[in-house]
Amino acid sequence: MNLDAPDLPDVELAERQEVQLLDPDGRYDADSPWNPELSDDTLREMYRWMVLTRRVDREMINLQRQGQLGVYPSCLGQEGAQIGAAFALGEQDWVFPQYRELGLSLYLGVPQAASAHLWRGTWGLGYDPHEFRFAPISIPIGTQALHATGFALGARLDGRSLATVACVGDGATSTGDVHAAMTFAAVMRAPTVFFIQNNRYAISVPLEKQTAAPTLAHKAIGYGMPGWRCDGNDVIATHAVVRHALERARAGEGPALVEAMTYRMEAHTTSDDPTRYRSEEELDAARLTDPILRLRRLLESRSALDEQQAEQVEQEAERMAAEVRAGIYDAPHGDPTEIFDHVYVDATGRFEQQRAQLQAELAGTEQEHR
Amino acid sequence: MNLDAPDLPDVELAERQEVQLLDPDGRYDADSPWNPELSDDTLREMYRWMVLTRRVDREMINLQRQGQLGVYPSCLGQEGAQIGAAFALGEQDWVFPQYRELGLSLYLGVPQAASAHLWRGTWGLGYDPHEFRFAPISIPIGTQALHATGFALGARLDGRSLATVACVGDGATSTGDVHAAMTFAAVMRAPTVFFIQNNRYAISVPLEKQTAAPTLAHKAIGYGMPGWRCDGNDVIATHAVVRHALERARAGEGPALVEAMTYRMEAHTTSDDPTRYRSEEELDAARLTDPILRLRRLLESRSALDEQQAEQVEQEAERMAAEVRAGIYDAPHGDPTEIFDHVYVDATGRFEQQRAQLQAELAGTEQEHR
Amino acid sequence: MATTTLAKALNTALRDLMAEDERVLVFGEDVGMLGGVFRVTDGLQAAFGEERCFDTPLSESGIVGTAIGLAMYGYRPVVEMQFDGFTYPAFEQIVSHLAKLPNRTRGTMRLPLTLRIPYGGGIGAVEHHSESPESYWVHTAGLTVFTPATPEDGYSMLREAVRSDDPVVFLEPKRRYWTRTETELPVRTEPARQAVVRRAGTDVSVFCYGPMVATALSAAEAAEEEGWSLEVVDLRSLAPLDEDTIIDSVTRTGRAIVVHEASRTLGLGAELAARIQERAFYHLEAPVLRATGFDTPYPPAKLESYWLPDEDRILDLVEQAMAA
Amino acid sequence: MATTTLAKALNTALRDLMAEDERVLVFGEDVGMLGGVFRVTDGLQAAFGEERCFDTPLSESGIVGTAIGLAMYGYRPVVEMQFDGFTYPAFEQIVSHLAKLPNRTRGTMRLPLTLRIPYGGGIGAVEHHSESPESYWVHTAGLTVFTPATPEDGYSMLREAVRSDDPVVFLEPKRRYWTRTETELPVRTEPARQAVVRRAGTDVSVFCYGPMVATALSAAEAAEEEGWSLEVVDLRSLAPLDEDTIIDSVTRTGRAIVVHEASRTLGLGAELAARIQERAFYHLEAPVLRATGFDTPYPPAKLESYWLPDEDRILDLVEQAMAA
Ligand SMILES: Cc1ncc(C[n+]2csc(CCOP(=O)(O)OP(=O)(O)O)c2C)c(N)n1
Ligand SMILES: Cc1ncc(C[n+]2csc(CCOP(=O)(O)OP(=O)(O)O)c2C)c(N)n1
Ligand SMILES: [Mg+2]
Ligand SMILES: [Mg+2]
Repeated sequence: MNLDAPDLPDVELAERQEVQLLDPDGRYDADSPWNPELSDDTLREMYRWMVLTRRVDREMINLQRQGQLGVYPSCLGQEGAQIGAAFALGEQDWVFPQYRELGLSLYLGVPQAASAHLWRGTWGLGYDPHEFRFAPISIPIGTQALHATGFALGARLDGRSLATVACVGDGATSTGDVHAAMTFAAVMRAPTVFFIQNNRYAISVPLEKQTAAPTLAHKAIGYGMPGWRCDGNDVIATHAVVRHALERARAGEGPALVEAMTYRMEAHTTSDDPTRYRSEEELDAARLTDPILRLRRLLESRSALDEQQAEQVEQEAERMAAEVRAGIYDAPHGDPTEIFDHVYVDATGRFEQQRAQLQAELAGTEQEHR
Repeated sequence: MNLDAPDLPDVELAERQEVQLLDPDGRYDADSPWNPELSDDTLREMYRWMVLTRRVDREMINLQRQGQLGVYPSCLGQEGAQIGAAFALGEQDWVFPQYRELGLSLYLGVPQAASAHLWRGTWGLGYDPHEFRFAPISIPIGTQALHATGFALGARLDGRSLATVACVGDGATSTGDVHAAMTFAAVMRAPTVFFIQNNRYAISVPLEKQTAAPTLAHKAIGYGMPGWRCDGNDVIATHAVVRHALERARAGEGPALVEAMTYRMEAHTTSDDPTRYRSEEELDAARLTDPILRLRRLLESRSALDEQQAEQVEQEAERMAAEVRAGIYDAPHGDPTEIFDHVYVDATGRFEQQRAQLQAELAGTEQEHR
Repeated sequence: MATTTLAKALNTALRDLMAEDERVLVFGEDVGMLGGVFRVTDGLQAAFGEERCFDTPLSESGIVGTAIGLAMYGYRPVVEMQFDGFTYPAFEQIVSHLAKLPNRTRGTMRLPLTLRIPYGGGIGAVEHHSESPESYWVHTAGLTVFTPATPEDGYSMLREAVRSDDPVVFLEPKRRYWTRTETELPVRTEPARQAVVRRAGTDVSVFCYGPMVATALSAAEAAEEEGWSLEVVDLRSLAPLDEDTIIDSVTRTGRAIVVHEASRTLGLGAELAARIQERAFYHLEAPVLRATGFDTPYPPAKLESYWLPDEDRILDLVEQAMAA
Repeated sequence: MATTTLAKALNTALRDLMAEDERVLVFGEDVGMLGGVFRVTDGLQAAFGEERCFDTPLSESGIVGTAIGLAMYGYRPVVEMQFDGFTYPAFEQIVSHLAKLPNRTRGTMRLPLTLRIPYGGGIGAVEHHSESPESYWVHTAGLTVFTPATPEDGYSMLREAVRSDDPVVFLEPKRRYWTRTETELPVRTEPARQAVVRRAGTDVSVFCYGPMVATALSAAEAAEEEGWSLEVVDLRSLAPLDEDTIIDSVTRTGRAIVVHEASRTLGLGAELAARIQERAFYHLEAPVLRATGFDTPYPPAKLESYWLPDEDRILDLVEQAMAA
């Protein structure tokens, strides 16, 4: 048989084109069919949220260095992707985060001083997810994608026009749960947007060891849903693509996948040592693609951000950082017996005996043994 | 933004073309680039193995009806896919079956009277998989695909020119393990061919409730490997495609996916009642695509199978069925204490005490309590 | 009086639950048109439509994870794992989320989800279809685990499970699906978290649940002929355990035997033995003994009767306990 | 004498194993260039190349399933689960295949696979990073489960695990990774399936393993001041259990306490209590007691010290046992 002939006609698809509206130098492509025609006010708001995100993110790192947090996974460099997606959210839409979504959580109003307690090592979900439409962060990789799918399916069955954003990392796409979530969502037409922040690494594992797929957006094909790829450091492109995907989903057209190409500028978490697996040169190259810088360039070229406005944003960011710090610094850890709260609605005697045991231990600590 | 413009340029790919060389009426497409140019002798051999498979399959169903087997998953209608793949195997290649691969196991010489004991409810793996290059059947769906991947990776690391065939069903493609297997195999260039027998159902769940993918072959794109679709009831097409995939794999070009379109003519297993979920009309239509009939037509049109030869095959099939029957019928179930064999190489006292307990129970059964 | 089976009672419970509460959804593999491989969901799709009872793609993690999302939204999903041995792909969703989320979210996200699992052996099934995984769930804090032994309890306890705001693993003893009793549904039995003395006795307390209750009861009958009086306690709820009923019984009899199909090591018998000797140390006249499956993988169907505890295995221990 | 840590001892063991036997492969998430998040595989890729030590995509089921395939081929894979709480996606491969295949295939397919899992709490980690899942593995027939408490045992027991033809779950007490001792590697300690008396005593036997051995030893020291003599037994192998050493100790002391971080219900303490009262019933002067984590999900890091058993919790039980 003629072995040369039939090989892979459409497998070797060209790299899925990356939607980009704003290039790293701040040049805007108004002719793109994706142009969302955002007002200067909106763009300035986007800028503002990105700056706030970056500042609070930095504060978290500071707090970790000062021993106030146990660990923290920075989103430095991913502000464009997150704020772009945030601005695409409808009023009913929910976000199901992985753990690196500070930008989205800030934007949705999640009280940081409450939620950052999770990184502090205290009860970190002391707010009602329903109030902020921000689901509990999910550390077991990929698992949250199924919750986003189920929740969206619930909304569809309930007749509500609501979509969910399932945030997953590039690494997460290898998990069975993300696979199941995309399979289920597509078959059941759950209004979910799978929002992949492709920051090139899963801890130390680079994308090329994670998958042989031409792009992560190509994965959408195998689930029977649309998949787009955008420059995740371009807040406008990310916004346009996610907004389109969410609108489709809310309109009953089913789920979609968005791959936002970005880069994790910080360590995986504050416990990680990235010098072991990536070079300074790579980081230098990534720095040139910064999402905030390019939007600022655009705004300035349009005279849409003057010194004073920029200064105001900086000040607000400082205030917000200070607030977060004040809310966390040396915050109490909670009453130890709270361990037993909320485990069961229908708790029984045995369980309460263990609470009593802890109470007795606490009471005894000062007196007994040593 | 212009919502019509950018939608899914290459997502809505045409149905992946189904490779077909021999149509249901026995017409052969010699011009296809996939034409493997098989000799009449080879085609007759294929015919022979398909007939043998069908006959032994029927015997298994009979044995089940007669209470000799507990349950049996028939491969009726899937002989073309299985024998096509079988003929593509190299001398070192291994098959990792799901549970419906009677044809492949027969072809590889697996002693049926030994292996069918599994369906009888006795030790069914009383043969050495290494001898027949046929891995243990795997009932937890999809799990075997990872074993096939690991085994193939082992061969590659060991420098042996050997590929594995991971048999999975259409339903299995939704499992996390098949997802992981394809991901791992593609990244690690494991010489594995993912051979999907798409028989349209996972028990009662039809393909359209299993996935929204345009075809299962499309899934290959998301893993970065080639994917082909063939008429699985066309033994020649299946052979050509699987052979090509295996040759690539053995040559170090990595894994591939083959979707063989077929149809499960029998119930899911002998315990299933398919009338609950599919119609007689659907079955009638499927009958017209029978893999054996069409090859017989081709052979006859080429005068490559005379009455006598056909008769010989039938007789051989009867003999084989009789042999299998003889090997299983009323076969002993084994010594109960064998339960404790082969659990550990390094078994300890406690474990041996339990064996002793069972021995004592067996000894006591006649005397004690009633 | 009508006669019913466990399978039918469960089916009726689901039907009644769905009729009463729109938020109850039933889904899993083959639960729709096929009605489940054991027919426990038979007719539900026809009665309530594809949006209330539907088939899913083949992924148990997908089923449980999606159900968690639906529960977060406000539904009360009742999902089926087709067999005990196929629950394992969902292990992460069950252990890392289902069991933990209410506590993690300080009660703001309750998960009123019922996970139905046909379990246990004795039906001559092929590999992976006869597992007794209850220890995995009982050890996992945050889960509630029920298992009925009778059609009446099947009906009543499933209703209680689905209506509970806690996630419940509902283990259905598959070999008792076809057990018939005379009963009129709906029926309301004792609260699910309560153990029930099925037969009173004075010599030895036999603790059992699910598939082994009938076995223990016939052992008790056989024992009577030998002059031994067994008290048979059906635990019903494996997590939490109704310790008071358990201790009360042992305190009266002074001897205890635990019966379960699961392997002995860290089977539920271990926990019962530990608790009984903790709380009734001075009442015990013999060690707590365990009639269980062996510490090997589940054997082929034709050998399962040697592996599974039966009346004889129980009676051997009764003899041992009485001799102590 | 050189000083070494548990992490370093494990690293050296892997290095020696890889040097001695080409069939030993090391893989998992971040085990290559990064050397593992705990650096247990540090330098192995540099020393042995990417074909012997490599990173995988993010799927624990993928890691274990691929390792099973490699073991079928003839390799001896040593795979790392990054944390205890991320082992669950691999549950099906572990329970349905790793534990069962040798028995199913009548010994024609042995799986000499070592599954390394850093486990337990006490390092102030965030959610899902401090689980004690040993009961899941110990209850699963077919698995062998080891856990070292010292650098010496880390080295010697890991070597024994990797060389065993049985699949071994190797639990590494992560809070003891950095414990220093003076020792020269290579070192050979007692056979892994043997429990070891770490401190002889006469009043109470304290059974412990992995992270809790050090805790039990300091409790024993504190107890001495109160006039109580504790015997501390390091179990080392959780499956199989070295019952003879255990029973021998209790027979001498008449009292037993089991210590583990895992939740109490169906934690290993349950099995120990059950076996001890089965075999040493008449020697017991007090019930077997359990100093364990509570039956709740693992709490946030800042509260873990209240959840985890510590010297005080052990001493409370010693007092109770002595008063019985
Ligand atoms: C199931 C599971 N396995 C392993 C881990 C350990 N782990 C934490 S983050 C991470 C990498 C995740 O990568 P990616 O999805 O790309 O997200 P990113 O951290 O880059 O945002 C890993 C392996 C985990 N949290 N969960
Ligand atoms: C993990 C798992 N879940 C559920 C089952 C029950 N089950 C047995 S066969 C089957 C359908 C498999 O469908 P497919 O992969 O298409 O193979 P086919 O039976 O059609 O050959 C299911 C759901 C199983 N064996 N394993
Ligand atoms: Mg990443
Ligand atoms: Mg199928």
